[in-house]
Amino acid sequence: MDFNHTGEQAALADSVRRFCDDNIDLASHRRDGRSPSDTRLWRQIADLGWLGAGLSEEEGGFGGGPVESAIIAEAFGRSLAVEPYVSSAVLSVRTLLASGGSAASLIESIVSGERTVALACCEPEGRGDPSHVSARAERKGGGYRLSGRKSLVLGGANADFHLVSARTSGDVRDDDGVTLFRIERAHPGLRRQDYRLVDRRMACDLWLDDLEVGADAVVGEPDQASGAIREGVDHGIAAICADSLGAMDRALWITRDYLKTRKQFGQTLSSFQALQHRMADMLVELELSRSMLYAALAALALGADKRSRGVSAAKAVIGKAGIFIGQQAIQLHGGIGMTEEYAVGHYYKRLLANASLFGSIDAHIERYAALSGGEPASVLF
Amino acid sequence: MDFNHTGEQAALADSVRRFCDDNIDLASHRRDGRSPSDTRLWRQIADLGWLGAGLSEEEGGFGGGPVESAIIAEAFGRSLAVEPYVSSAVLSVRTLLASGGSAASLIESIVSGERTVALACCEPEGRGDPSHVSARAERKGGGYRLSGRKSLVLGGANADFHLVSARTSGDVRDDDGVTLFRIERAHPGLRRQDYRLVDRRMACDLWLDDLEVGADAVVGEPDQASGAIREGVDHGIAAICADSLGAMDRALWITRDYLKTRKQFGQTLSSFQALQHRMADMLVELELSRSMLYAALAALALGADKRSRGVSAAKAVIGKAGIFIGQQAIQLHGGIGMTEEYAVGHYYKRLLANASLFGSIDAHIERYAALSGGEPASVLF
Amino acid sequence: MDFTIDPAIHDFRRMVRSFIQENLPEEMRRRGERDFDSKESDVRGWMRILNARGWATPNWPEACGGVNWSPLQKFVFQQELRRARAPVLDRVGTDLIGPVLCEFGTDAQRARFLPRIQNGEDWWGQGFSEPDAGSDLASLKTRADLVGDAYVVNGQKIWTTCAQYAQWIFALVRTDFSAKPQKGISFLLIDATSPGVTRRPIESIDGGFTLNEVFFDNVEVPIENLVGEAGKGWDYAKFLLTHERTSSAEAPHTQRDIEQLKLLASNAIKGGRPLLEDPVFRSKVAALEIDVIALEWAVLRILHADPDDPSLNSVASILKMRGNVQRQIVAELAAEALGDYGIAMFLDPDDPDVRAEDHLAPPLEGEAVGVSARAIFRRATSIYGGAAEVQRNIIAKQILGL
Amino acid sequence: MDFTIDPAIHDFRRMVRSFIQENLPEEMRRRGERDFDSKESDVRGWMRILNARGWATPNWPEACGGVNWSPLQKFVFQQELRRARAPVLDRVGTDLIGPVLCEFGTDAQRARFLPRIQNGEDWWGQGFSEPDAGSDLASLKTRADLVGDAYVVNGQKIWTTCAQYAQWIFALVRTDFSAKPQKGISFLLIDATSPGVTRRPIESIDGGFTLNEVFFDNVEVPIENLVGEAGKGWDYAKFLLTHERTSSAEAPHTQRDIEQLKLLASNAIKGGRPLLEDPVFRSKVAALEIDVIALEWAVLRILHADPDDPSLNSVASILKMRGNVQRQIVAELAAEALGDYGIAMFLDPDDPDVRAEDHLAPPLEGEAVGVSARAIFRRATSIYGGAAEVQRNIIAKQILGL
Repeated sequence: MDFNHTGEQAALADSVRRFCDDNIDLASHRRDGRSPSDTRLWRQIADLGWLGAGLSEEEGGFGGGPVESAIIAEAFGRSLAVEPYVSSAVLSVRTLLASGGSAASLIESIVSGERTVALACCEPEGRGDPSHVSARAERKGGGYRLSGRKSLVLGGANADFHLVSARTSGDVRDDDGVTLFRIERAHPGLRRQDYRLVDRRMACDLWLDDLEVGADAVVGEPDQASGAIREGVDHGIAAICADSLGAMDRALWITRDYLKTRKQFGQTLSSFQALQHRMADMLVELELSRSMLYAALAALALGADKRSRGVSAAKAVIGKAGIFIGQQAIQLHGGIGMTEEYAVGHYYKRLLANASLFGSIDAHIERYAALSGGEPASVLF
Repeated sequence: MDFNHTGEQAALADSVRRFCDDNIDLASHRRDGRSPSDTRLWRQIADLGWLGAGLSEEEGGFGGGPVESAIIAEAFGRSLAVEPYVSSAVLSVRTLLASGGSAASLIESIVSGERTVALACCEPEGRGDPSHVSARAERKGGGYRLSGRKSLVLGGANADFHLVSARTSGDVRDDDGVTLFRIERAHPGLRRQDYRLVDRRMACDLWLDDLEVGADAVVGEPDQASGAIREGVDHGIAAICADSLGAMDRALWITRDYLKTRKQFGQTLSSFQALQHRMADMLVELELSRSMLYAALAALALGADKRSRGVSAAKAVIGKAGIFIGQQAIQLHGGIGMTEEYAVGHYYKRLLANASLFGSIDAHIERYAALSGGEPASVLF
Repeated sequence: MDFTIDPAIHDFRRMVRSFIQENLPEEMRRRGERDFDSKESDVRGWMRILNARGWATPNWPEACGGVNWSPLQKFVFQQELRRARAPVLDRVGTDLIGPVLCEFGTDAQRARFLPRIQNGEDWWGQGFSEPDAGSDLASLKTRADLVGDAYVVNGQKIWTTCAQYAQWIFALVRTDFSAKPQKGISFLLIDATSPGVTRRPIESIDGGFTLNEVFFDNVEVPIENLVGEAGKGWDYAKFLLTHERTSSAEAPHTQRDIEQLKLLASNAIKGGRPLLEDPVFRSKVAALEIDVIALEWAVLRILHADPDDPSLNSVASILKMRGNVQRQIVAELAAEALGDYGIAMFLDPDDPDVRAEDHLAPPLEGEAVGVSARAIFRRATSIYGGAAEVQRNIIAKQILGL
Repeated sequence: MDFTIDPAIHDFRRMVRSFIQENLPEEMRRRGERDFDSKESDVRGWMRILNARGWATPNWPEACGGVNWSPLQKFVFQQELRRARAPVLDRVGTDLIGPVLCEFGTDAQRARFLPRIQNGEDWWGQGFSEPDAGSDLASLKTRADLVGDAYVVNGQKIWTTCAQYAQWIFALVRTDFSAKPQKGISFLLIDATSPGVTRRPIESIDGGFTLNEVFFDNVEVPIENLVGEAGKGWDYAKFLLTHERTSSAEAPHTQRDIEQLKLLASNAIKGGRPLLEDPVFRSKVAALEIDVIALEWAVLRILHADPDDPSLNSVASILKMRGNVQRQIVAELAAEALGDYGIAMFLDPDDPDVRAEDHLAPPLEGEAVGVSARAIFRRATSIYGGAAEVQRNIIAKQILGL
């Protein structure tokens, strides 16, 4: 166990952060709200090797793992980048890796940045839980006919293709019977409605209007995709937590700096003890969140249930902390914090969106409780 | 609707408060922990007419109602009185009144202070909810044989007799089938274990060891006691809320005074903004609690469901506020607040006990939700 | 003390309710469901309708056009307006400047301005805050120099709600730089269309444009538009801020929001059941409902108290603080109830300031449409009108004597 | 960064666990279940047993009798002690004065005192706080005047935990009244049985007597009992306070309390089902569990950091603040789990200071016995060792630079 960056990790953290400082600002983020995946930026990100930085060499990457993904996601969160790193390079890639078989062949084009992909695993009634699958895929000829609807496909508005979960057998919440399909953006019968999240990242809903695909569209084993999706989403959630950590860290220090300069009632705001204590509470939340992220990264290496427990714990703690820090950052700024021109409100919205993605705080507390049972309240056992 | 005391109410509030100031202090409360119903004091309280002050003349009292009961309970809470006013003169008397029939004849001796009575309506698995009745009363000859256990009988350690709920038919949580029995303190087969609550008020558990009573022990109608008990307990809860209000008000102002005198780091504590703001938050809780008490008193006059809704709302709001104020009162005092010799910790314990009596905060939120359904979030409709 | 609720109040409620049902245009009601700020033309139109019935400003003194209702009736009237999702009236006119003019205005000012407020003809903007004077109004810098029989105003105001629609702005301005900070301030009524007035809407993080900057560049204001005496503006401002002591609690508004929340949570499905039946979510909703009842009765206490009791001023801080928190929570729970769509952005299609290319909406309709934007904008409630921290200062000082 | 949990830690845990199982006397374990402070004789006896195995003070530097364990091993050792409900060691000796003497004591002091701490022979009391110097230690008044080769100590200390059982007390005393407040303070080791030392247990609101007042009336302390240099007591005290940076989080203790909470909530019945299956209660328990995991990893972060990194000192405040809150919540939830009996008082039958007539117990046994008293006493955790407000000051100043 080692809590310090290796030399490579430090260099990665440094270069991603510098890249974001140089290339991403609030204005570009606003301007690009409509097409978040700026092709030039995305090309650069891929060329720098970051899309494969979170994968080992056997996995098709450059010798890293979840720690490296977290480093990148944190830097992107810190700079409010809207590039689809988490959706394409973590959520989707990790789902593909866990699917085994031919799925690996898709990874190369994603890691190279040639293609982007989005994981369409949620439905409105699932409320962020991908194990709720009511979209259906019926055998038709040698292939399948898909019908149903997927919601909040992160990065889906600009993805070249989608990984869509649909039920080939079983009931809505059965573990067995879920199959993953690769569907191209322009596939006939795939209807898309693009929208923005509150923080200007793009998402979409998909309607599968009796869409027909061949058997080669199946990713991994038919009927057996649940475990792979769960694993991919757990990795994705850990990356989202890292993204939140970057955002809350930055929101906190922006606020600190503001308090030190802004005057009211003839004093700088930083001299008011009530505000100092609020900031201290924010810092406690931040540090506990960072610790929790590390626990989640440790849990990713454990068996499925322990992994999901650790990830849900992190999603809940960091979700709650992020909303608290974001709200207090606005409050401590006063009116300026509510304006679109100023950064701090955008951090709040990023944190709000992250807290809700793939299940609310309460939903993850509930999942944690369901998985923990008589287990000790520790990741170490 | 009138939020000001009438002349009589003001006089009552004033005289109860003066009486408590003159007769009750922390030392007496400690000394009397073992026998809270000091006979001399209780005699005086009865002679002053306060045991009937909360009843109309038709009800056997002196022209008052729940407002007058609340005035007395608030003053008792403010002075940490351990006298069994709420248990005997509100909980029990209101249950008797609601029971109708011959029950009224018992009220005279209670109002005169000649006898004290305790309502034994709770059981361990009911967790404060009197609608859980598993103790059984079986017909035997012309009378009944009772078996089972009752828990946390407030004022039960010193009561001359008990009103005990037992099931004459039906299942544990059925509304029908509950009968109320009057059982004398020394009745054969009635076993008692006395104990103190955290705040030194006395309570007891009762075991009904195949205890036999005649048919004349039945209070009100056989099988039909649920409604009366519920009504009595709702009145009792409102009085407990008033008791809490007195306690939290006093705890807050003691703390305010302490902050104004105590120095640390060369300044009086009252000059620290973080402590000022904490006290402001306490005051907000206090004022909302007082408002909520009035809402509950208004609700007592409404139909059963609306009454219980309003009372549960008050129990939840005031329970939570009381614990917050009590805890912060200790915290703002520092070490001295944790000592038995100092008053503020006793207020916390009083508030803690009150918050739990007849159901936890969450239990009352749950009852409120169950009763509210599609109703508006207002007592006024 | 007597907390009996007079049953006649139910008749009053029914009367108000049926008036609204019969007179509120369906279009307005539908827009009212969506949680965006009410459309300007709807507010003006609805005020006209209410005014025709004599109900535009029931809280004003009767001599100024108020209604002789009991405090409870006035509260129930507000509840019914909110329940019906009627357009939210121009509060700056009805709750802020109106009462000030009733109390301190000249007969001429009252005759000129009050009827036009009641009839929705004049909207007002409030010019208190400045870039360097947010909660700290005593340090404001906008100046008004008396030149002949007119003040010449120079400076900048900020956070002026709906200034873009206003015909008039009332502003605190510094008329005497030699006096103590709070003594040299005067209260002016400024024609928003005067030369030299520039209004710039500020985009807020919910994508809306209700907030504004207002710049004054040598704006001439005739001396008859001074309220009361020069140098006493601070007193009038305090009167104004405390006069809204119960309305800032917004209890009826939160009660209406809870109804909507329960509707959304009944329609949302979680694990095959309505979300409202999920014990944890239901418990959060009920805890909020309960808290709002406490606030409702806190408001009733104040409404029934002697309005001249000075101790009530600081009580306004209590109501505002708690009311703000409740409004934030109810909006956040509504967003949570929407699940995935609680973090999807939907901008107000009726807001003329929203850029057309920004309208890119998730698949939502009806009640759910404005929910996420509202949840975000509500963060402002604990900032505007005196931030929560300032309210705590007031409570600590004025009530607790700390 | 590498968060892989070395599987060898599981073997270590098993080894520790079986040692405890085989060596913890059943009587001690049973008393440990009850949540009262560990009985003095149990603590001494258990320290002797651990000391025989060489495990009495694993956190000390090896040269002083520590154990060459990894940070993770030390943490797991604490977890296992708590899980097994072993007596809670005399923290004042092992975590506070021990490390100070290792670092700043003379060889003679180390040789004289450390082995007796390890073997449970000497208990220590901490004499820092005074009636007028709670969180504000710089204003302490107890004085020590050097007369010949002894200090003569006069003054009063308060909140001294378990002073009634202590053989020794270490105290901050003022030796120089001319220096700046923090400069004139020295750190003395005082024989608690010396003439002139009076100890008075203070009853706390849980009915326990762990806190004490200690009075010094012309107490002679030989000069060889001065730690380090005169006038540097403040530095040693700071070292001491920050040295407990991870232990004050008490994560292993809270983890054990959660296990007990879940046991109690499984046995409690609500509506015919175990309370632990009630969604609202379960959610509160799970939220706490999760929060403790975050704290556990915050502790691991610090344990793995360079111990000389000065930035870690202020991090101790973070761990303490959150740890205190968790300890309070877990105790309150346990009381809530008991239902009616969560507000019934049960006093420690083994506490010799409790008056016999006060033992009047509700019908409880086993795990449930000490729960209500513990919930009440835990309010002190956010006061002692530097109140939460002082911790926030430290964080604001030292980490945030405010």
